[in-house]
Amino acid sequence: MSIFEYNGAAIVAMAGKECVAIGSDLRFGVQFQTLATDYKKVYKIHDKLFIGLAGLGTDAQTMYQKLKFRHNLYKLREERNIKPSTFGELVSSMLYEKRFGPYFVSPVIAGLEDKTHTPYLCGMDTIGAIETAHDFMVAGTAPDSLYGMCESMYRPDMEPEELFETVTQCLMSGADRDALSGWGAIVYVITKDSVVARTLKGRMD
Amino acid sequence: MDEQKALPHMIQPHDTLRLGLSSLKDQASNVHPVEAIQKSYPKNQEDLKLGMLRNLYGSALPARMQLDKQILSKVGRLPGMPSSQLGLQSLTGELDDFGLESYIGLPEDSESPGPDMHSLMEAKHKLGLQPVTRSIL
Amino acid sequence: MTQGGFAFDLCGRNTYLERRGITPPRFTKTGTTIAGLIFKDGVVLGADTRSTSDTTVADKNCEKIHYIAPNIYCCGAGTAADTENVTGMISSTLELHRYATGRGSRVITALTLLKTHLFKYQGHVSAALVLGGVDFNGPHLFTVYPHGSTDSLPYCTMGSGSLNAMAVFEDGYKEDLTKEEGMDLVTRAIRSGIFNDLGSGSNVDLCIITKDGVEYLRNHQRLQDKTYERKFPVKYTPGTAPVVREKVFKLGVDVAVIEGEPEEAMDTT
Amino acid sequence: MANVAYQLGSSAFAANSVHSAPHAHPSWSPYDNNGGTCVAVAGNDYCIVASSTRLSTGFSILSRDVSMVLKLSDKLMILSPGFQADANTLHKVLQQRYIRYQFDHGRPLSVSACAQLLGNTLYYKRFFPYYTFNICAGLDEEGKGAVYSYDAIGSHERSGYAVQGSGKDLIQPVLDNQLKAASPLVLPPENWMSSLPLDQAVDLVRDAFVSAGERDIYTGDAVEIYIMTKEGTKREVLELKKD
Repeated sequence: MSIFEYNGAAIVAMAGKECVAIGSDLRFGVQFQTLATDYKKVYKIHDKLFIGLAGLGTDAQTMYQKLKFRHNLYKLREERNIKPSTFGELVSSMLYEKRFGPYFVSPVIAGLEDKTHTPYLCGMDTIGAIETAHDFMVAGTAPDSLYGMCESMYRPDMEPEELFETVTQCLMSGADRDALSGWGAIVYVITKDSVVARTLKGRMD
Repeated sequence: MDEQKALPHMIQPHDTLRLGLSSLKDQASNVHPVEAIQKSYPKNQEDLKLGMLRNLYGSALPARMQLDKQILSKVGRLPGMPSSQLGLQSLTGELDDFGLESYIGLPEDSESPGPDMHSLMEAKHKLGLQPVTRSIL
Repeated sequence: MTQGGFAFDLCGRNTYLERRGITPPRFTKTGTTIAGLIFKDGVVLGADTRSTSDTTVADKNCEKIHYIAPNIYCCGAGTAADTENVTGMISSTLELHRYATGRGSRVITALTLLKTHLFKYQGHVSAALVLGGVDFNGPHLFTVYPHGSTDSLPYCTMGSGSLNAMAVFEDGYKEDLTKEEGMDLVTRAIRSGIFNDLGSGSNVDLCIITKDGVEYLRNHQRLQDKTYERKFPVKYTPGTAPVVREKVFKLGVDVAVIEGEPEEAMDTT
Repeated sequence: MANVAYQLGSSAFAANSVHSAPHAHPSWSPYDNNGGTCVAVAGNDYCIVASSTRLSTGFSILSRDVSMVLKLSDKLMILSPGFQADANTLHKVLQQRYIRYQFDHGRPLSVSACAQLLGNTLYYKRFFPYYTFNICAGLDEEGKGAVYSYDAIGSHERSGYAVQGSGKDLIQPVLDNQLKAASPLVLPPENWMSSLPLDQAVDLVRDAFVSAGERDIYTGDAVEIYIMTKEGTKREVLELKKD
């Protein structure tokens, strides 16, 4: 059994027209037992930058705490919020530092560049190999299901509402076919002037 | 410097209160071959270089360089405070090196605070207390 | 003495997990077809743009030709994170070196730095590279293997599609190719890797280096697009998603900075 | 011995040897997975069957035009992705049983009977299975679509649609989401027949294969699609990406 299947996760991030959406399932479980159904795996770094952490729960939480620490350090030094692309590099070097004893986490980063509002999407493997994407990025215990859905449902330059519906469908249908993720979902839609967080009711099985 | 593959022997009683429970096995075995490489590489390279110099220019030059190295490594602030050690780095040529060590895993970026000054001073003067990094995570 | 470098604190836990039969996840590999050749007045490097995690395509358009110096580029195959970091580190070292010496970088310097670094890590850092560049000694082309061994060749290929590409090279390579012939040969070699090797795919990236400069043709050939567009595209009408709770965070405008003397700015009347 | 031969044949010095960890030599296995994906969708008056035509092993392509479909009659087909050596033998056996059934009973084999036959044939080799993941699809007596999907040793179930092969995970959720037939996971089980009109269902299948071709390295080259209706069976080929 792969270490990724210890806790289970499903994360999808998609880019639209000057907006970006990122969502995750809500299951917290250990192997095949579900313990909580309100455990979101998407964390906010700042208003225009979110990170989804799939993989081993303990490593994901440790990573988030370290990332928050480093972002605070960054804000103290630079007196501004970090740019999404720089944040990608920061996470990548943090993961590569543990190249031979890695964190079992595969992050998905979604953000809007502040001036130009262009969406920034990237994903990584457990040792920080960055893959930037202009369309969508997935992570979790059923990547193939999520890839299949996103590949079929994605269209370029979607408006925020349509982007939200598409990400929701991809996440829910993708997670339905995976025993280790699901139990509802939460989707954040980030535009230049607002962030909308919606909790969704999924199949609770 | 530290022992290579020497048998773990008790230098001084193990300070369980500060270092936690640990058996000798932990200290002896390197967790990953690359850790051994990373630890022993600088020393091996230096020995290699000094050996070459010894063959080329006789043993006086390497001896003097080692003397300079010891003197220059004494220069610097109290342990625990960052000191640039410009002299030492220019002698060993590390000043204009840019290796993995220059941007990955830098102590000033790490989340956990460094070891406390007291134990560092004791370690420097070999009074036995091992420095321990207090980890908040 | 900065004591940075790799951290191994999680190794104990990871080996403990592995002993209990929990397999660690695999790293993203670039299946890859990369190739390079020397022509009359320079070097042509080529690469495909597919990166795979096991048998699923992770990135359909990734960049495998990395910048090393204004006159040196390097194609990477193997573990994606390793090639990325190794080439990044070497290019920074060379840049510092250029500032110190005030001269252009030599390809042989990049090769020696790569070779020393990879040999130091005894193959644990798994990066297989094709290094190409032009310096005052003329064009150079090297391959670097993960354990630190290198070759100097007029033409070479690496990665899982290297056999397919090498077949095309063996058939078409001759001394003193013109730039167009060189570009065409490398493109055909990469294409044969893309079509016949499952680990390589998508587009062809080319990079032509001569003493006058570099032409980095990203997606020189976009080979195929999707062969079918849906006649009944899926349009989810707003409101199909079963929303339970919704929270909207209005983002305040950034703090307005008023220039000028404090007195003028503050209206205290 | 196919596996070992291919192992030696594949590029020894390539950066990543696929089958084995660097120092563990591959243990011999009688099986190999030649990749490829098959889909079947049943409608009220039609049945669509599609299968990709790429045959591969490890990281190389053996052929771009190999059919994984056994066309027993205009109203009955069997798809067998997986290990093609086993698939070929299985198809020979089924073809021969189909013909004998016709002589014995004076009428062609029906879909449900064929489904049972395939189940028995697979279970016959319970302890040295055919390494194929079959789909049996066709039109039943009332002309409605019928799709049965199998595991390697014959356990089968009738459903509104089925996906098997290397692109299974990629296509499965798309069909769940799109085919109005509720996903088989919904309780209580609703009418699992797809209510999509024929042209939309074919459009969906085509798009599903194009998307799978983007992400799965074993799906590509082309997909052959059979559309079975009362009027007869139409065959068409949709080209896919060749990389």
